[in-house]
Amino acid sequence: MATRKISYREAINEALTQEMERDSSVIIMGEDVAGGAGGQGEDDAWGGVLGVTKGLYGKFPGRVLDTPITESGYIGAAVGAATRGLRPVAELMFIDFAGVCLDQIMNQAAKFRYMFGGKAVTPVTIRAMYGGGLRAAAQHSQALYPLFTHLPGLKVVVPSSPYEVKGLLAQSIRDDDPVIFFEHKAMYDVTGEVPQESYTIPFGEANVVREGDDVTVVAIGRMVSVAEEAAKELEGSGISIEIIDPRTLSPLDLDTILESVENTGRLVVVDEASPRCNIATDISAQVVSEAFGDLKAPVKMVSPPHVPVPFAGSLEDLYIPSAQDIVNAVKTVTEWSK
Amino acid sequence: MATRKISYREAINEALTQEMERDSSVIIMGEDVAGGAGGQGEDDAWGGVLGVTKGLYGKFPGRVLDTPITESGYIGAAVGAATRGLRPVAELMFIDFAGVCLDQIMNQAAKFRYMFGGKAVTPVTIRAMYGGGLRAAAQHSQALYPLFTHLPGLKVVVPSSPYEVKGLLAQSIRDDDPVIFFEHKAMYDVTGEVPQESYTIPFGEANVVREGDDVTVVAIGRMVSVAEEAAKELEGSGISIEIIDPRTLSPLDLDTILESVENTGRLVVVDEASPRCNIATDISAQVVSEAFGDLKAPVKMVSPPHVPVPFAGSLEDLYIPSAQDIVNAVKTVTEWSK
Amino acid sequence: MTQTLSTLGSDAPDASALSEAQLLDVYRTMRSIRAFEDRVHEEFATGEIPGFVHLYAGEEASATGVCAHLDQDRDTIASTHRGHGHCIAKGVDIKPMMAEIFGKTTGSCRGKGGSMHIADLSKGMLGANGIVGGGPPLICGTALAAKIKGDGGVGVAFFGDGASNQGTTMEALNLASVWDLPAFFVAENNGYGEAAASTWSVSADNIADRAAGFGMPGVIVDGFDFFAVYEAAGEAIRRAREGGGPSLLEVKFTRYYGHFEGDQQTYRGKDEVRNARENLDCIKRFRQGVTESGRLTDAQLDEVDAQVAQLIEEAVTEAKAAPVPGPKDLLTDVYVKY
Amino acid sequence: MTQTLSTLGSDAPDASALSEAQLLDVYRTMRSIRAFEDRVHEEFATGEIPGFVHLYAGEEASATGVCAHLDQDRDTIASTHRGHGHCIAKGVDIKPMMAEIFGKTTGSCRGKGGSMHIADLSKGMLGANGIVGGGPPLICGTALAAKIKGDGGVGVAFFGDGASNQGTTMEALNLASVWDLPAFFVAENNGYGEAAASTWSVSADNIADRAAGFGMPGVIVDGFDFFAVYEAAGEAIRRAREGGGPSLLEVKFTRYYGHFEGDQQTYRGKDEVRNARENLDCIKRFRQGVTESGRLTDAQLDEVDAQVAQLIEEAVTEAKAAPVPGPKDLLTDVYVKY
Ligand SMILES: Cc1ncc(C[n+]2csc(CCOP(=O)(O)OP(=O)(O)O)c2C)c(N)n1
Ligand SMILES: Cc1ncc(C[n+]2csc(CCOP(=O)(O)OP(=O)(O)O)c2C)c(N)n1
Ligand SMILES: [Mg+2]
Ligand SMILES: [Mg+2]
Repeated sequence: MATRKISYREAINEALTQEMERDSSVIIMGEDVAGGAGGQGEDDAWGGVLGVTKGLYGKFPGRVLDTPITESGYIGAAVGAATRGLRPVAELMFIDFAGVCLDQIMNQAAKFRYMFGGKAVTPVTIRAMYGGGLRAAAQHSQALYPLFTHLPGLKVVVPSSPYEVKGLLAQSIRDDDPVIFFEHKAMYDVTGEVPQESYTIPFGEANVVREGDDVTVVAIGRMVSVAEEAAKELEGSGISIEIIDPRTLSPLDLDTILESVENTGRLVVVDEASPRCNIATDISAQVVSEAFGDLKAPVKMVSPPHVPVPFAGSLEDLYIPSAQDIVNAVKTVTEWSK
Repeated sequence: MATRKISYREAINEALTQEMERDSSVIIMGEDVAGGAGGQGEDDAWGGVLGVTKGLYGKFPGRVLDTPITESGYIGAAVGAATRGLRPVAELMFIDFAGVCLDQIMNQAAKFRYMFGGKAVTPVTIRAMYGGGLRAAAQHSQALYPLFTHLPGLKVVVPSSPYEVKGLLAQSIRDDDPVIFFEHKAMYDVTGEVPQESYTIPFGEANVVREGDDVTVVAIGRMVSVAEEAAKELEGSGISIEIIDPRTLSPLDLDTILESVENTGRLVVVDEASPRCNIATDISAQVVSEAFGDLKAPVKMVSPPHVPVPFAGSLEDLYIPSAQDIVNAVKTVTEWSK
Repeated sequence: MTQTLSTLGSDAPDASALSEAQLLDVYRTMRSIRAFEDRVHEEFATGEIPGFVHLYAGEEASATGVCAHLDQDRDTIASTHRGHGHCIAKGVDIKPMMAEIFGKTTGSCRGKGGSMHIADLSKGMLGANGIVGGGPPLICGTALAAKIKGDGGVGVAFFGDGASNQGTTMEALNLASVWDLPAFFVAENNGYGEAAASTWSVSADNIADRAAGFGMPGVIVDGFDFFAVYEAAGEAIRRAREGGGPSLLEVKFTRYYGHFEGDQQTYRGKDEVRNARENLDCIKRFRQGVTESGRLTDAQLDEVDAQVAQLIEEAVTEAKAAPVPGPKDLLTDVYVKY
Repeated sequence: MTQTLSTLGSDAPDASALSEAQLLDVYRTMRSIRAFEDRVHEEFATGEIPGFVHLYAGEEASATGVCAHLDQDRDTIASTHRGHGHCIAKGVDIKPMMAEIFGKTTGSCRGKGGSMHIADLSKGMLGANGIVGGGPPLICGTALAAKIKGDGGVGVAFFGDGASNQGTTMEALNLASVWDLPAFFVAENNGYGEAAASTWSVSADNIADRAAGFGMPGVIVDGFDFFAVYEAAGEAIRRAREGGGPSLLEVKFTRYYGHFEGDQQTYRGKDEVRNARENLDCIKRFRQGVTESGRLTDAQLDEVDAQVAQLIEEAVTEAKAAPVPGPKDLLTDVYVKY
């Protein structure tokens, strides 16, 4: 497929557009996703708070719905509509706002199929911004995907580039299970090669972003590019790392990680989420349980400290895992001996 | 201290009574904790849905408050009151209901101190029932403490016996940070020796429930007693396990676990929570990171499968980790060789 | 904007136009619900039914009067923890319902849901719900789906007086109004939320008084009077189908049993239930009305009673004899594909 | 129950009784807010202020008119993302506020909170809040604490038109009424929640129309008129202090800047803001009123302007010069003790 350089934001918009074109049951809802309703000014003034859905309102009349500030209301509505034949894509502006609507995700969408004995299908996609870097402070900077990964019945997707975000979003919308889709708020302007045509990236298939022999580095979402920086820095020391992007945290492609660890014997997991019960601990524990014999060194986790995300740039920069943190962890495991 | 046998339920009631006696700033709120307001019948008819707070309403006039069904409202009120000099103990009937009030816990109570630069103190305790075994089905049986352990700013307490529940609840109420206190709903009638006098159990100090040499078994909440059953079964095979009850998941006393693993070289973690990003993975990963050199075998996790909690007893019994599951895991790690 | 029925005028559907067959159907539905609940009450007392069970006896006219206007295909209802009556009135089969309550593979949800989660999407029944206030947002979604598909379908949310204070319910009222949805909100005010009186927990004189704040009509009916419910609901549902937007109906009555099975009900006035059963009962009143007016005979009604009694007897016998779910059922029905 | 001011009768506090010093205080507060916001607007444009910033310019009469009745000790306010005005009106020091917005150690929250989380518990200011609807439940708690302590304190929740549709807000209204709390809810209807018009998102004609459904008085005032706000708020706060329970006040006006800094505001009517600034502005109107009636002179007011201008200038200069937080600040202030 021919590609051209577009931004992460444009890639999302394109996936939404193409899915809405191919399937009339796809609808979009969220705060100001249709531009802001009821004002005296222009239509489609906003496209969600960061402009991601801009232009869709005009293209798909009646299928792009603004909502009041009522996350329980409209996330619940998206879930309900999904049980009745629509494929809603609901934008939960910041994943931090899950605090006011978690029930509809955790106890309704995630559990319908099991509670109802396999007789429900709930193809809802919830898009949300996550992560630090914009000085958005403690209530607008969390990663929180560990909470959703913990909950059976949900699928959790964390795309790491414009290419990934387009293909994974298309798959999320076509997928028949409830999907929580994490977009990193500091990546909307990141550009990359993306095919114009529609494509999907299957769930549960990790991507080996970079091959290497000494250490397996699993990185989530925006951390993939930070790991790539670290890989370059490490070239100087003659250490080659294999970078794996799981793409989806639930389901998780453990096999690809295990295969890599079989080869490298060392694992570092890089996760922007708070350190307790996060994806780094989850993957570490699973790998240790399955492949202890392959490991030549402890598994190290690179995560922020157990504190809320600070506002001041000087602190936030320290908070977010850096390439240097990854380099240090990689060196710890390569230099490790009993 | 002289003890006598009382139930887990009575131990909680006693802790509440004693704390309310010693500190007039302690108040209690929750649905029907005062017995049910406004009816034509008897006062103090209920004491919360399972009778735990029964009798307090009469003893502490004006300090035991029924609430409407409004978890965001009253959990938020408890948090707000805590910032203004009270020590509210709010009963969130089932921890599953966190879905409708998580924001007040996650984004308000947990973050005030950090966001406000250390200038807030929020001594709120949220008591909630967790766990399976009562055929209460998917929306009333979750463990969910991993979600709260993930969140910086919260303390997470999971008592494993009548003695533990009394001392840990007293500490929770006196503690100056927000505490989420997990009571296992299948344990209210479990009895044990409990001192009459008031006492506290400090946070962050794990309890070595049983000493042993071959395998360290860390078990959470009700799983402690299941691990004790397993220990007895294992006696026959000549395997001795050391059982550690962390008591508090946040803060976590990793040192006690590490010391034990240094001795045994083997670790099994037993957790009733869903398996992804749970406490079992968290403790496993931390131990591997810190004490890889001590380990003679993989760390194994005993958790339920990644499915919602089923209703039918035949399924729920399979779902909840059993003594046999622990025995199997212990044997796997003792028999393990590369 | 709150109205009592008499002010509805000539738009109201005419209960006197119900045919003989329709009246018999109505009676069969109400009698089935009563017989079902009375029998579950007995079976629970013998210890054969697991979990939490909430009975609808006394409230039959509400589910029946509302669902009499609904199609199984295009119309969806969301129910509550007290869901058996709504299920039966919406046409869910009684034998699988009973089997579900017993946790058997022949149950509506194959034993995975239980009383609190009986559902049948094929009948437009989106489930009982263990979360108070869980249903109303979902119904905004099913109503939205109907509106977008243009099939004339309506979404109906049943919820209790307790649930009327839950933010999720109030958000749904606002959202339905803002989106101008074909939705209908039925507040079943049975006087209590658990042990708390609705006169205490609802800060307005009537739940229906809140309708004005959401720009929709609010009507109050005597919930012991099938015909009153039938007409008020018919009017609201007709309006919704025709694009006239949502409404709120408050149905006032009393529940005959405890909040859940096992409740001692000491919070209630001594004669509350006896008085209702003797003097207000919806089935007695219906029977008296239709026989006195000569629309149905006692013989016809007795025959229905006998048929219902037999059906319930068979349902229980078959439920008891049915197999419980086995190990492989534990892991199925979580995802469509994982 | 919705009233306009004229119907309040003689109970209302008399704005004409404000002393010269009090009037100057009021003016200083409004002018300080305006100058603060105008300056933050400029500084943001130069790129010196990180994160999300929401300005209160145009709405000064609300914070000022309400807080004029409040004590710093016993009365608590909860604010919103648009919190600078409430902070200043409640007496939070301007220099630390400015420093906080710049993310400096001299900030109110030592740079950890930023614009969205400025708080000063010592002044009874429980924080700006990044979560729409986060504050009202908290205020039920501070009001409860005041009620239990019996100190005559009042809790005041400010929230926007958008927030009025959030379940948390509506739950708080009900809870305050059920508990008969000394609480006051101030709905600041500035016409928009982000880009969505309040005429669209609020399903009633007025937010105050919802008060009746929560059994409390609802009053509407012209938010450009300081004296109108002052009198209506005074009446409600007096009632709350005297045990008369909660009330809801809707303050109607327009915001002068975008939703957040950077907003192009194309959703607004062309002359909306210009018209308000020219013809409705609360500061102009106040100034005109007090000078025309001879209560204050232009010279007095000009002097205040000059003092305020200098204070803001100093605040910015000092904020810019202040140090940013360093590595050891990252890990402090999470818990009182961990
Ligand atoms: C969110 C949530 N809070 C509390 C409960 C516990 N609970 C179950 S039913 C009930 C009472 C509901 O009262 P109402 O809405 O009046 O319905 P009714 O039981 O009277 O039919 C409560 C508090 C729950 N299931 N979910
Ligand atoms: C729970 C939640 N949902 C959405 C947002 C994003 N958001 C921030 S401010 C805002 C608009 C709030 O409108 P309103 O309450 O009218 O206050 P105003 O901005 O007009 O002062 C929105 C949607 C949020 N911060 N929190
Ligand atoms: Mg009720
Ligand atoms: Mg607004």
